[in-house]
Amino acid sequence: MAKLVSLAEGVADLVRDGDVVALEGFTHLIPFAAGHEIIRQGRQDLTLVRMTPDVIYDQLIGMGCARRLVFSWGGNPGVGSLHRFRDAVQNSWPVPLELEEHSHAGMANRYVAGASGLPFAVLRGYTGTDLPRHTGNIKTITCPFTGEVLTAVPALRPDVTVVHAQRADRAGNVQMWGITGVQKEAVLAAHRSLVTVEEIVDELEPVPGQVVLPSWAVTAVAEVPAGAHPSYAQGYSVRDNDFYVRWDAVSRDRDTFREWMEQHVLKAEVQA
Amino acid sequence: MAKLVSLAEGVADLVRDGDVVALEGFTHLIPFAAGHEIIRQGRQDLTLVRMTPDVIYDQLIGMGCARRLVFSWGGNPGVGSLHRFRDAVQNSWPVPLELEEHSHAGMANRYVAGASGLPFAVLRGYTGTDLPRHTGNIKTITCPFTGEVLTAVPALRPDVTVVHAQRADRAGNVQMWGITGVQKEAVLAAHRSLVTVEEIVDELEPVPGQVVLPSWAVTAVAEVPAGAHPSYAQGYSVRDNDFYVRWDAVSRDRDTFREWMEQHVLKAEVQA
Amino acid sequence: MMTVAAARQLRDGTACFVGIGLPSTAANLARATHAPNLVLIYESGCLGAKPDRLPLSIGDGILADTADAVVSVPEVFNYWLQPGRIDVGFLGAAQLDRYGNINTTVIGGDYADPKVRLPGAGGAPEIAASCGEVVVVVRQSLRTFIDRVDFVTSVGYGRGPGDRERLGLRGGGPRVVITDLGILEPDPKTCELTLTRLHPGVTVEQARAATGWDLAVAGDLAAVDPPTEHELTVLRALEATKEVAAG
Amino acid sequence: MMTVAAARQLRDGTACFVGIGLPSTAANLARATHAPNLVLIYESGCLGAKPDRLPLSIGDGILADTADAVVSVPEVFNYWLQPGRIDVGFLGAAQLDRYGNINTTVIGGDYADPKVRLPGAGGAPEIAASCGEVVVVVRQSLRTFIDRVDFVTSVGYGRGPGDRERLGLRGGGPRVVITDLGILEPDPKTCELTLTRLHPGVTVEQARAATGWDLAVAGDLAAVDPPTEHELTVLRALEATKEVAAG
Repeated sequence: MAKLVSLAEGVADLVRDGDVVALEGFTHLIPFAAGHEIIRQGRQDLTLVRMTPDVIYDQLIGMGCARRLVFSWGGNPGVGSLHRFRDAVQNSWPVPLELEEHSHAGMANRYVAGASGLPFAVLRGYTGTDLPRHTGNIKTITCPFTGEVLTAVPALRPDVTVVHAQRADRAGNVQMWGITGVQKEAVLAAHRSLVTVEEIVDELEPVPGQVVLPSWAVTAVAEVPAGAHPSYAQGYSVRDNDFYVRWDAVSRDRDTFREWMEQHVLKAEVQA
Repeated sequence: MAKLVSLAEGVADLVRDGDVVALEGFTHLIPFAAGHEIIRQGRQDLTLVRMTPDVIYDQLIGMGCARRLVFSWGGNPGVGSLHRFRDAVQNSWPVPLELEEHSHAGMANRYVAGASGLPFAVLRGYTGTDLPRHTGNIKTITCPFTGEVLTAVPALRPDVTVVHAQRADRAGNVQMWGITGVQKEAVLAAHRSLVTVEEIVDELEPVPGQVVLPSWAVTAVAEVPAGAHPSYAQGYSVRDNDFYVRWDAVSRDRDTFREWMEQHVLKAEVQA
Repeated sequence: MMTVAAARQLRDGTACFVGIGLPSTAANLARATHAPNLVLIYESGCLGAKPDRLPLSIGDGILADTADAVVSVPEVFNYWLQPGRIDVGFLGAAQLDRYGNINTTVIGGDYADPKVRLPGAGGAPEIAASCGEVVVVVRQSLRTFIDRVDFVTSVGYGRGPGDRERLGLRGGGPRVVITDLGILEPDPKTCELTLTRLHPGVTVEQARAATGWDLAVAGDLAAVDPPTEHELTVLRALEATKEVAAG
Repeated sequence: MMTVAAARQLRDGTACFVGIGLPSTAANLARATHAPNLVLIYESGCLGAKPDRLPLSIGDGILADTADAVVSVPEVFNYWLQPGRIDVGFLGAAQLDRYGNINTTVIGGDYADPKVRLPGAGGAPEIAASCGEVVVVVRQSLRTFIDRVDFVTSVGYGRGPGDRERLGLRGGGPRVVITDLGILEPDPKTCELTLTRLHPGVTVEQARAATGWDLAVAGDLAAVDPPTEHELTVLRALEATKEVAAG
């Protein structure tokens, strides 16, 4: 059964230096507050996993939390490049960043294999691209029935997955809806999981399109209202598109970035 | 885009002698009316595919429609054996019935592979059982990353899948909810599909737990109220448990069975 | 008695993969008595079902209505059973051997031309492979307790110690077999099913007479506690809901 | 002009895999003009989205709210894209070669130490592999239209005829490349991108000057019809909704 914790407790208990950490949320429900708490607690040497590393990973990378990034698309969606990500790759600032690069289909299937207790997943993917040349763990596999050659990718098993959801009940059952991306798979693939939620309620009223993670499949739940800002939580908030545009200027320069993080993240009141 | 048709038209157009036909519905939403129409139209030589062949397949088999059965559990759920199925296997009556036998996990994954456009699926299954000795298409496959040996089963690609759902709209979008089993996978795995629905409505009001099949992924939709009886359609009907119990006596004897089918299926008013 | 004994095997807070019939009754009895937080998982895709009456099939609407989540059948097998998330699996058997291997496929003759064609595997092979442990519930007789099953539908301990590991089966296998005569448990060394408890009024001789192999008997053979008044009352109330629902 | 030309490529009733930015605008323009039954599929899992304003990201709430179905990201790739259910995929490019191979990964240097690190693959490799056909939308310049891309992120026609078949790619590949200068289509024999149309006011020389290889020009080179009044009105109205939504 999931424990109800504060965000600070949850991150302190579940996210450790050197861990393989996945923060998922496909544009919607991105666990920004949890990412900020990881930064505040000074985690280092992380292998960050995420299909679409965007602003939250730009912040984690720029603050030197990550040693390695496993991903399939690293940009500021609708705006352009991630400057801290680029600076880390191109100039090793503030620390070098190793890349392990996949396609979306490959990453999604790697989580599916992890959630399914299988060591690998099979897909039609990557064929003819230069990705297998640079990413070691993309292999071929032959169908034992047809002889057809397909692609295999290994399961992802993060040490800890962090996601944001709309609601949980007091027993720790988690409910999310709208675009739910790869969150269920990412949680089930992980050894431990932390879910931040907009609110904890007495009863989870069923909602069309909902994904429910039963309490016994989640490690800890923390109530963090607006924990997805500047991303959004359908039914609770809208996307702060201006923020994403402003981030471009903030993140372009190392000093401006550090200053912004200092003011808006490091000094921020820690959420209960 | 799915065509709106009558049940008789749908079966006439889409289900052909010699076809591989899957009627799915896991206890809930079993397409009984469509099965009866297949019997009325005298289809023969079918390869019937279904995870849980129950009363509807007992009827199809007893009426001599099937040459082959691909399945994982053949019984009258909550009651006992299927007498027509047993008579066909044990005594080849009315015609011999070949079996291809799997486990639920194997069948479910075979549909998933079919829906995914893959030639096979990988699972932890069958190991140590006598099933691979008698079912040709269960093989082993080695993980290219860990060397672990797992099980592979080939994709299921029925010529036609038939399912029952609660509702469709006039554009042919299909909506079902409650226990939705393997229906989405079975429809997407098939070359053609026929969906019978309790009712056709102007607008599909979203429902918690719904599965929606977009019109463009379905071949034809037929309005058949109570088309799942004696199974049920959540929100429309309850399971006719008495029927399942009575079926045991009806189906035990060949003549009683024939007579019952004559009266209740062959002579039945064909639904518009 | 089998139902009560089976219910007692279920610890509170665990997740239990439930088939219809006795397993479902036992699991709901456990939930109504000592294990209110038992998580019931039905292969129809209902996770955490909390029926207030006995379901009539694994696809009964009451299961979907009361579940924490209803998922697809592929998902219940791939995301929930296969990775070993489910603590206890309940299985029945038409035949059972001394190593807890189970047959629910064919009896007599050969596979292509059997004497009796049974329903087949269903979810059982993977439940037997992947659940943390398995509870088998079966009536004990010379017909069911036989030296070698005609068909291995679901693996217990194979041909003995080490076989599960060799096969790569990650669940623990049968922890207990509950019959109408008593309770059998695998010997920790030999994996052979050993009579460890008898139901009230049953003798070792009766158990031996209903077993098709030389039945091992535990040195500390004990009696199963008779059903308590509370267990019987709750069980009768549950059974009554079934009559009403079947109406 | 690029948006209008791209919109015109979309036939009514087809299913179209849409990324954010120009593809999304073009697809919504098509839906608002000649293709009301165009099915828009976003990789965030929204099938059949019918936004009444331009979405601001592929995960914009308006897409989920108006979709026929919202599915998981693994499902959109495995059940919908991979089996070839999607007719048209829209792709952009940082670099493009004469065979329509696309780079969105790194430019210059080598992979480990690139001059410019781009966002990477996202859904593109499998969109390029599996959609019935691909429409590429890209500004034409010597920087983007180069003889050999620095990194093949998504395969067009490989090194020429027969390569897609050899690789086992089941979709048709790039059917058309729309630029700010005109339209290129693969030669049916050589698979080489050939200039087939120019936007109003653009010359062949301009197109050649913006291409890093010896650009083939179709014998029947024609001009693209200028945007109609209706197309422009609808496009402006769509763009306006974006301003409003962005606040």
